[in-house]
Amino acid sequence: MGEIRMPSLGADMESGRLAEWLVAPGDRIARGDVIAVVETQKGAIEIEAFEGGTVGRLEVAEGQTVPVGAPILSLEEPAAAAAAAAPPPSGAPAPTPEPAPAPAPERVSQPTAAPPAPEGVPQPAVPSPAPAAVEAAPPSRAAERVRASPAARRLAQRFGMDLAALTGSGPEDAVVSADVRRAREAERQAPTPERRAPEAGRARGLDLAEMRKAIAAAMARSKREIPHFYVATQVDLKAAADWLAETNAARPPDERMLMGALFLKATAKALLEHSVFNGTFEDGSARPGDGVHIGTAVAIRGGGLIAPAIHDCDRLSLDALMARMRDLVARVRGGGLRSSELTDPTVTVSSLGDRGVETLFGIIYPPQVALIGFGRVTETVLAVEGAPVVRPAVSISLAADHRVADGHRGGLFLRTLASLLQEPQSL
Amino acid sequence: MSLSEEQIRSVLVEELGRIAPEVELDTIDPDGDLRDEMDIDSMDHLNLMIALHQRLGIAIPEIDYPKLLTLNDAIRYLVARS
Amino acid sequence: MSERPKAEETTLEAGEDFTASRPHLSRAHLLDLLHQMLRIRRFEDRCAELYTYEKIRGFLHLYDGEEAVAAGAMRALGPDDWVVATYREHGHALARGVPMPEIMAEMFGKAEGSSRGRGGSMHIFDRAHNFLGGNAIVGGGLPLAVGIGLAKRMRGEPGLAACFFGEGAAAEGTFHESLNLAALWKLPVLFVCENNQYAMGTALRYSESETAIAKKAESYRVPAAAVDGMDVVAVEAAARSAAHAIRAGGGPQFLEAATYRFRAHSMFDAQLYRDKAEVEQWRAKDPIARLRGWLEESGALHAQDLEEIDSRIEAEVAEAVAFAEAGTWEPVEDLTRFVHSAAARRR
Amino acid sequence: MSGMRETTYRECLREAIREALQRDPRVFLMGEDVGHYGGCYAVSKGLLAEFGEERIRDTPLSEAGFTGAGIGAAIAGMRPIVEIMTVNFSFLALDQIVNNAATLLHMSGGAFNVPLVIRMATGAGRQLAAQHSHSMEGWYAHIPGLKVLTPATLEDARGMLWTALEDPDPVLIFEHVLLYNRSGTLSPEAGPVEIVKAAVRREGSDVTLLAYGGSLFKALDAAEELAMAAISAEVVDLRVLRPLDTATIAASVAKTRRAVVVDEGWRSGGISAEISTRLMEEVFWELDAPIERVCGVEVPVPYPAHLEQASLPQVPEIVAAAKRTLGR
Repeated sequence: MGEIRMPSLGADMESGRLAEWLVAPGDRIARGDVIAVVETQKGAIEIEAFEGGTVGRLEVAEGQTVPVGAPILSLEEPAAAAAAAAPPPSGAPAPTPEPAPAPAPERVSQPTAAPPAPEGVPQPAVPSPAPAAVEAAPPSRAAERVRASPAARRLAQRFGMDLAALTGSGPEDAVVSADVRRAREAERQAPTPERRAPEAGRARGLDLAEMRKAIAAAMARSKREIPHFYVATQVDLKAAADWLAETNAARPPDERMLMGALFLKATAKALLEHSVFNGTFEDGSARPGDGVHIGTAVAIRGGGLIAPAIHDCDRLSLDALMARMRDLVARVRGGGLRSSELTDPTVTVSSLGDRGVETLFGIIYPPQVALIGFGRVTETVLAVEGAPVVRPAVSISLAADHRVADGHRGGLFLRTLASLLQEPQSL
Repeated sequence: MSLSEEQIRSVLVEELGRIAPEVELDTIDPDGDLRDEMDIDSMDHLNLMIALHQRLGIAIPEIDYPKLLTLNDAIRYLVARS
Repeated sequence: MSERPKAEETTLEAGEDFTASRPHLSRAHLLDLLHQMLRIRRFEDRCAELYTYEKIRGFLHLYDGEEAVAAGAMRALGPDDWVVATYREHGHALARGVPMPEIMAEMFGKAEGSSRGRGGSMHIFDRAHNFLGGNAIVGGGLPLAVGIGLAKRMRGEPGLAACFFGEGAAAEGTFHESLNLAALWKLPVLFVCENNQYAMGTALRYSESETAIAKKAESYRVPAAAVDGMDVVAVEAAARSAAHAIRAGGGPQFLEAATYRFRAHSMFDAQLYRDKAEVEQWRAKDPIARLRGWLEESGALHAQDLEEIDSRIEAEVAEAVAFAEAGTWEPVEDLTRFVHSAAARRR
Repeated sequence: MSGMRETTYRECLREAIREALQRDPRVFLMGEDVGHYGGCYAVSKGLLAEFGEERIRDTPLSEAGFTGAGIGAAIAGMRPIVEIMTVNFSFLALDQIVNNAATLLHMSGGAFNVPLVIRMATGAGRQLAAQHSHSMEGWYAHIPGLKVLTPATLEDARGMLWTALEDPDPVLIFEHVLLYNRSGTLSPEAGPVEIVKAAVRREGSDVTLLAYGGSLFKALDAAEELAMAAISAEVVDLRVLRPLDTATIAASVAKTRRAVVVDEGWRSGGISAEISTRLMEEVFWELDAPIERVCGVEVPVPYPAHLEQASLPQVPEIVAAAKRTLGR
């Protein structure tokens, strides 16, 4: 028997309130299924199962707050065991020689609502999958079986939509591009959210006051512990802006891209080259990131800020990246973030956007070691081949932890980033 | 297809409301820059353009974006293009 | 690109009138014929050697033994005339005046070759000398010569098209189609059949019901003559006579030159199809030895003349090899450059 | 439009030849029965009297000989138009076309180009059986060094020849036998046309029908029928089989997301296979359905009318294929 515990979704998360169960006892769940919504200081977050099985007991009632690490759900029959050979005969050794783990997690500081599993009953150890394996997991076979045209697949990826959820109208009931567009239109035509009074100051699932507290704690810790250094440079964006304008001119609005997608992709690629800035620093030692997962700062209407991760930015196409950004912004503002998005950013990118300031000096989000800030894109006088010309330009800054790197390395990183932005077609 | 100014205004107001639900639309200056009036960022703006395209059938090229900066400008532009 | 050494100018500027109906057998003229044949022989010898060093690849068909045909016939051609040859065409190109360094560079596949290395041994082309190749399809060149003759006639231009081919071509349809067309339209075409007795390894008697090729030509009403292809003077005389008739507006003419190749068909040929004795028999008729002996007997050739010719040729061949060695490879980016004229003319 | 006049495909071809003979003294027409007989398909009727035997040159039945002579004459300064009676006979000249016309420029390192035009009839539909009815233009489209044109409209019949004669390299023009009698109106100003681009003959949004030569009109008829079923078909006339105008073809299919290739030639190894593969290479991610092909049945074209028709692409098959791409 296995169990699922209240996950840690960030260094600053201590506990979570279980807002809603999305599964019930007896349900079969697979790895990656969303099982519950947990409200945290950062908002409502969907919790994924990292192992499969049949839901046994819900250990926590809706509305209850439990600390990180507390069991919230028990599994009756782990998928791994079920998938193995026939159950061993009575009296035979358990499939794995390890003794059963202590049923109650050490970190639990108060009893949970439900009793722990009875002691003394041998339980097969359920290997918990490594996070990397989760990330690399291939799409489920069901998803592969979706019959969809190439055009529909591309469009669905661009829109961040799930093909399996669509009904096909094409040859042999294949999902075709028109089906994707129709579905997206229907999604958009969903009833307008209730107009909220401005004084409510609270988007669905978010407690802005709580969030402000969390930001305060994290930033105070950062300034206290991390010896920051800052470097910044101005980057000519003519090539990127021209390319973007040309690309977008040929596309309908729903397929257009924002400059932000180029910034993210260029940053991801530059981080591959300067990996020292992509990772964490804890307990006196630096640990490289297990991928380039960029925490993307998204402002919340009415105040507040959240930086969920877009995973493997370096491996996503610009279109895919754009779809993730769009999806992320929609979910931050409408609620519904997933747990893995908050747990593992390896670096943060913050952009104050087209209405913002020229240069941004960020504060690193611990235990990360760097934050890259993009200012506003402005028309700037630059010297090009010895003559002054007016060009779109952006000021890019790096705030980094001096314990892992120095200013020289920071400068090299910015130079790489700047040169990547000169060849937008290769991003 | 030709749409009345009223139809266009109502679609525009509805979509703006979807993007910034907390803003009282009757309180904003119809000749002020919408981005300031409603605290709209580039993603919000893109979503607005997508919505206008899908609901009104008007694809607004990027180079025309400066012609839709205020509520009144946007209505004028859309009426002319519908 | 290395600078090309100055080409040996030979036949075309020998100071004689190519349109004369008979050769003028001065000592200088005969020494010149000897020089030309020796030049071809030494060139081919060097090619055989370079092939073993892998400097030259592909099919290499050598002209040893047949030198008298090209050297003699070419004396009847002027600058307005065109030449269409076969894949055994080094001798024709040399006798026509195509610079030896460019021919050698072509063998090496270098960009400085006469066909920029695109053709190799079987496809020497030179626009400046109206030399339309090296055609590796037996009988493939005959219709082209007919077309050139047709163009000349329609344009009212002087000159003729000389077409060299082997006796194997007589079995191809194009041979008959071309003779018929040229005769029907009275075109200025000189057909020169180099009958070296073997179509690759098949002797003429195994492939033709009528082995006298000249007779076939006559059946198309093309005036034909058979000539000893191992006698350069006889070839020149026959070619002059035929060319003269063509220039006079009499339509095509046909020459069949009996000859023999001393070396194998190509470099990879065990020569199972012919006796060593037969080869020796023909070697005894070597056109070079024959002319030399004749010149020596008549006291027209001195040891020092021969030395002088030899050293000139040696230097020319050495220079050609050096030029080819120093040549460059066409960049791979230019791979498709000569498929369409627009791209070919670029840069 | 005012001033339009009634004419036929055959007359357009003849006018084009006449114009070329008048404009350029280097041009001459050569082939079997082009002179005294007036052309097997009567294209050159009357031209002998007008231009004389030198320039309207009857040849013996020697396809290799006179095609090769055309190549030689082109190299030596003429602009020959060689007429080969039908594509099946061109195989007798295949060696000259492929081994000489297409290769000389390359083999000579750019020294000798071949400004030759070869015209020939192609296609089935006149009960001429298996040695006079095949569509082999796709074979020629395989050969680098050649250009392959397939005029379908009166404008192209009138306008492609001169542009082809101006080309420095060999150009093959394929005239579908069923088009010669096709009549229509043409502007008196109609003249030379470009020979590099495909043309959209009918705009549509749901599926692209790709056709050329004699099949173009079947595709247009199919589009008409599809319109009754509320399917908007775009019809692209390929016009040039080599070099294929991939950009125009791909742009149309990227728009409609579906394609039906119509080709009278056989399916196996045919030009339709090439087009289909180009679409895979260029617009795979734009496709909403597998590419459909409507081709000649893999049999030598038979003599009896009912079998001959059964062996050729027909409108109902094109309509059905188009509907399949829409899941209907």
